[in-house]
Amino acid sequence: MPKITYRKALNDALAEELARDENVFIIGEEVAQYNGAYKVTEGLWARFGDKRVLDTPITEAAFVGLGVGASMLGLRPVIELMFWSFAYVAYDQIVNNAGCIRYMSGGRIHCPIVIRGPANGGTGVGATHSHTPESILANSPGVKVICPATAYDAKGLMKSAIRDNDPVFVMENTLLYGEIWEVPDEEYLIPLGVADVKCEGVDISLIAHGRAVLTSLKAAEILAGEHGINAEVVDLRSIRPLDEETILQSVRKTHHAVLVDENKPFCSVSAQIASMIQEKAFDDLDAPVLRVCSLDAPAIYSPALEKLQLPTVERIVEKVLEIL
Amino acid sequence: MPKITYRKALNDALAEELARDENVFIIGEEVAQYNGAYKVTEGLWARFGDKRVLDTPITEAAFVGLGVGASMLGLRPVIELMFWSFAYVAYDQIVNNAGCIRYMSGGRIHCPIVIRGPANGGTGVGATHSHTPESILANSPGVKVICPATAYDAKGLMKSAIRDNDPVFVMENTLLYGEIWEVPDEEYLIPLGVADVKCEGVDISLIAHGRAVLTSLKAAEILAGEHGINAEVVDLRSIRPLDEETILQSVRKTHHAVLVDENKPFCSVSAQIASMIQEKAFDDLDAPVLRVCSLDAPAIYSPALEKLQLPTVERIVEKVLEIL
Amino acid sequence: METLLKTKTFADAEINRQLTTEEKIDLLRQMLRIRRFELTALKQYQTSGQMGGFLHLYTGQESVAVGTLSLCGDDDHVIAGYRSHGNALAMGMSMNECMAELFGKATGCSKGKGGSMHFFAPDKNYWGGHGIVAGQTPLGMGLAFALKYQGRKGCCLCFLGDGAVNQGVYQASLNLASLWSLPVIYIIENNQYSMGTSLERSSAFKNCLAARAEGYNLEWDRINGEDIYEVRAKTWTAIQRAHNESRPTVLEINTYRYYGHSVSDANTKKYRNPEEIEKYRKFHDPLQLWQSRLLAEGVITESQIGELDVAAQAEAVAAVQFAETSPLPEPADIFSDVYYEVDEQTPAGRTGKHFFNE
Amino acid sequence: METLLKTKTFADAEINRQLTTEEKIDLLRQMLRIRRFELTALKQYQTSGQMGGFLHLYTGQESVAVGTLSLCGDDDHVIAGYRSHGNALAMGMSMNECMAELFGKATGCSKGKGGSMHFFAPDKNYWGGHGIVAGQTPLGMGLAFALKYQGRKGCCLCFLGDGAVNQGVYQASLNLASLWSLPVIYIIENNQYSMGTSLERSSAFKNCLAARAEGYNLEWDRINGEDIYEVRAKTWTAIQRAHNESRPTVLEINTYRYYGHSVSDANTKKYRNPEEIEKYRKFHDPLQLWQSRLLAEGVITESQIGELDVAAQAEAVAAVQFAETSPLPEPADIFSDVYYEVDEQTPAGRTGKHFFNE
Ligand SMILES: Cc1ncc(C[n+]2csc(CCOP(=O)(O)OP(=O)(O)O)c2C)c(N)n1
Ligand SMILES: Cc1ncc(C[n+]2csc(CCOP(=O)(O)OP(=O)(O)O)c2C)c(N)n1
Ligand SMILES: [Mg+2]
Ligand SMILES: [Mg+2]
Repeated sequence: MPKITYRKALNDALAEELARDENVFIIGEEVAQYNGAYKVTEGLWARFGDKRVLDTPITEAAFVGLGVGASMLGLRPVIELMFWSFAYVAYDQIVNNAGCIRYMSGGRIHCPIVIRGPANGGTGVGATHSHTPESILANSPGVKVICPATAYDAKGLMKSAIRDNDPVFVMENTLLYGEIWEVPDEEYLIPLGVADVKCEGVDISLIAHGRAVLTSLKAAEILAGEHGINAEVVDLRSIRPLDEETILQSVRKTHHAVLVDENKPFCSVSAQIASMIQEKAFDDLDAPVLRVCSLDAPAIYSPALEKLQLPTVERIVEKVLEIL
Repeated sequence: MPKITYRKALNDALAEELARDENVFIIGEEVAQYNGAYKVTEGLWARFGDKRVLDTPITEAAFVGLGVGASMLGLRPVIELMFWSFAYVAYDQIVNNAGCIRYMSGGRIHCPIVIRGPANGGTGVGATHSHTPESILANSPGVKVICPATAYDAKGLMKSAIRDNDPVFVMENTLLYGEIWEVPDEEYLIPLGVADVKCEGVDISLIAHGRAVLTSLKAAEILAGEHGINAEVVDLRSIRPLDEETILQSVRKTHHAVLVDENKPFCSVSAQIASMIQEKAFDDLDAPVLRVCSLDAPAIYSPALEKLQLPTVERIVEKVLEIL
Repeated sequence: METLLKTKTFADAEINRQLTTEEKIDLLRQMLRIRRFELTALKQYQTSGQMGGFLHLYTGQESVAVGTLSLCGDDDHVIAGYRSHGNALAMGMSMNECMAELFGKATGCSKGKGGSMHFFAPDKNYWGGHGIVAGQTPLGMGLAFALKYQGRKGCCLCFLGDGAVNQGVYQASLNLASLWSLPVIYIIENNQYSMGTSLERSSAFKNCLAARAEGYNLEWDRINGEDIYEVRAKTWTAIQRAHNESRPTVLEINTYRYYGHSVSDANTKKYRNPEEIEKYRKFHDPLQLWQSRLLAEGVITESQIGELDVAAQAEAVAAVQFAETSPLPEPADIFSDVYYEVDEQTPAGRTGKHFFNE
Repeated sequence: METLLKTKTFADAEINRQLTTEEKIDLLRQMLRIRRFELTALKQYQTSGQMGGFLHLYTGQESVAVGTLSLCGDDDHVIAGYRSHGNALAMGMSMNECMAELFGKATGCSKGKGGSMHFFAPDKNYWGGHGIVAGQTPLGMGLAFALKYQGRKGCCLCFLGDGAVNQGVYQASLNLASLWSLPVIYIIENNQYSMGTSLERSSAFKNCLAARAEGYNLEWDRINGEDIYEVRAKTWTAIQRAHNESRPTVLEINTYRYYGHSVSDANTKKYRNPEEIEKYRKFHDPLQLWQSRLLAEGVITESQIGELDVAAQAEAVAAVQFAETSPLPEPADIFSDVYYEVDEQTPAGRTGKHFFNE
């Protein structure tokens, strides 16, 4: 199978959907002539032209709102936020306009938009640029949130997101854009709401999303190699809708779970999942569900320290050893 | 002890702090000449004048940002949001400016602001006006979030909030403004981060914040009267900082917990607390921690149905009976 | 009533000269319907105990909605704020679905889920009803964008209040609308107050609010809203500009609201003195003015006017009846209309967990 | 270099005629320090492997920071965006603390927590360094509000880019600043590009960006940034207005950045043609122009200029040395500077749980 970057996988997904459906268009800062701040939209303007790929001024509230309005008339905007952190400038548009309009219109309107961009720490851009808002956005019923961890998932999920008729927020990761995975040439889609067991195991379930999945996989290797612990790694892929069944199946098998999450801990995705596991698999648990989150402070700039602020392999291993 | 409304208790707190410290001032829409959309600031403009109580245009981002900037030079703004739902228009100012400036300046700046206003459903104002953002805001390290449930707590917490040197977000409740409680004439303060056991019990812990505390108290009565169950009601009062000790003590005594939360369930405050309890009191639990949240859809307008969307006494009782 | 004389010139505008007698009478009918609907809703709010939350009445401003929206063609679209029952009715929504919405009934236009601030009728090109001040302004631009993208000849009329103009997203939208040449018309309904705050206390400006459009290289105009001829004439210019040049316009229409900001606005006679309200009701009421005009033109008789009013009132009363006897949504309905895919039970809607109470 | 001739008139402005020889030379010194700091930082970014994230260089724009900030009195305050090393140095910050911040060291101005976009020195009236485009604009207004509230004679100079002017919060701030008559001066550093987008592709305007201030009944002016005399003369007028009338002003200063948007801007020669960059470097470089001016005025000699440059370069090199040898923050430092009350271990800081990893 050909190997391509996460970035290219996203780029292919966008190109394929632009070609497939003329209602799809892309807007955002620097997405067209500049080819994207992170080059995810590279070549799309050249290929699809001014009508389909548009550069916006720096005015997230206005262009996210524009996307919502345009979607009401049947278009399918794919809106790039240069960073998901900038969503906070358009938060009202995202939560109230995109998230509530279907409900408030009694189902007479739907809002098939995609908002995408990177949402991660770890790149020395400081607190204002390192937010991971999957938890706070997924709090709102009416929206969908996905966090692909590999190029394969990124492509398949992005294509589903664009075809979905509800607002879907795709959280990418600048640290992954250059990473390489196998991705088939043939078209494929990955449904939203299906988790993926990235590595099978029987002793403990490591449950994660986004880049934390890769950190978990590394931890699983060390657990196997150095501690004789056979860990299963469950990649949520989609935060909302959520594949609770796959999570519960894994925990019912391993009886132990450590959740790994690049969110800040308070009310994070892992809090939700820990709460759910103890509720639905109470009798299957041999130990409390533990969590490894980002260290609970705004993102530090100092590149050396920022690495420690995100969940590390060491912290995961340590947590696992606490309960095994 | 005199009995006064929740509204009056807040009003007294504001008046006392305005009188005590000339750096305190109030801004917001209609807070001055109109006496506040919900009359929480009644009489303050008349008493303290144009300098201390200021009406703003409808431009939350600008006046929240103004407050942050003014606080950097030593003022202590109390900023009213007519509804906390409107925070979404100023989300960047709240999370990035108020929440991160201390960190990003290496502690050279602090930001002693209070943002306050109602954050609740139940009043037929629809999805855009019924957000309960305590969970999503408390996700950010650097900020504090409190949710008083009674007039007594509202006054004591508000005064502490104004004297606190970090950004404090006070979430009030329009359904409580007119309710009456005993409040002493003498000055008192309630520290942030201290929960309050509103009713002692031994069989189960009902853990709640804001108006859900009152619903829980009613449920406790029914549990006692109709089911012989002796429930303890723990009022968090403060979401961040959080009084984990009081929660854990209660659960270690009762071995059962039901969390009651007017948040939407996904990644809500109750998810955080359920996650924490199972982690720290795993062996003390005789049953899973269950949650009663708002029904997971945007707030419905229909007044009759909206009542059912919020946690009801019936749903709490039902949940308790599931595990007792 | 010298206003009428002053605006003689707008009666002569092409778009007004084209009006048939029946069309002129229909403008009155629509205004009467709005007024009767609003007064009936107010009464029901106070007595029925079935409405919740806010009720922002449109009385006093009828000529704005009716005048502007009378110009809408098949592909002209409308979006507004929360004081928008007038727009909704003028776009052809029935009193029944609107009143039922206020009652929170399943037969309401939004199935009782939206309430007073959130009426919608996409089939009639009416896109709401938005509760967050200025929240509709980028959406309106999005509707205009879609029309242009799809090569349709149409435009979007986007209404906002004089208090909404300071909200950043509106000003950001002006820039983008101008930059991308979108067929959107922002209509500022300047009723001189945002809640209890007068225009001067909320906005710093030179000349008028619409003139801020200059800074974005946009056309703008100012309209005396009490005269429906003027409203139509100047709005038509903007619509033509949108249709033919795909250029946006900002219009500021001076008008007045008779009641408080919402029903619970106990202060309404404190921040405005009663004489001011009285003056508007007496000398600037758009219905009165239009009636006099039609009488003067010999287009209608006093008794015909009375009949129209009776009909409007009867329609409103019937709407109450309809609303009262309509069923409430079912508790299970709380979970419908959240996700399209779930409602339609598509594969996507059946995959993964969407709701998290259990 | 006809610019110099054209602006003779600004040399004669009172505020410039007052300049002593030493002060004129100091303006050059500051500009040289900024340039040397930036070039050194760039080199370190590319070679040291110790810097992360962004590095937005100020080279080409030095006269803006140095000219405007040379006018600051004891109670004038400054806040800026993320391209703000120039402002930081011109406000008196040391190269050491700035370079150490870039290296993420504990000795950095923000203890390594802020990075390139987030330099702060409140003791020197410098309030950052803000990464979110236009995020500083309401804060600057807040600083001005506080000065007025406390009865202090001072103002706030708030810098933003030409791309930032469309962000809603800036425009909302203009309204409030005008309405409340706050002593804030918005200084648009118009370097003609926001990342890869030229001015014309991001803003719709008539005349210029600053002219939008008209709509808010605000004074505004436009400045040729390459001439430090003009920068000072016109900024001084605005400062006087702020100090004496407590009125805000919007200034637009034309300038140019020589490097890419940030170091990783590989496209910088695609969206701007190399001739354009060359033209600015050759004919409009503010350092060159000021040097020529001082030479022409007989205020300085070539060799003195050389010495200043050598000193600036030496200072930058020493700063690198300082940064390299400084310690990193400790892992435990991740949790300090989050809450004031916790840092100070007040009763509030010791009550309840503030951090949630365990
Ligand atoms: C973002 C936001 N802030 C505040 C409000 C509360 N609010 C609703 S309407 C209103 C006044 C708006 O006045 P204007 O725009 O003049 O419209 P009018 O009511 O006069 O029609 C206010 C403050 C809101 N709904 N949304
Ligand atoms: C809200 C927000 N959107 C986007 C960005 C990314 N971004 C940073 S700087 C910039 C360009 C700003 O251009 P301009 O205001 O002209 O300033 P300059 O870089 O020219 O100094 C962009 C798009 C951001 N930091 N914040
Ligand atoms: Mg108004
Ligand atoms: Mg620029």
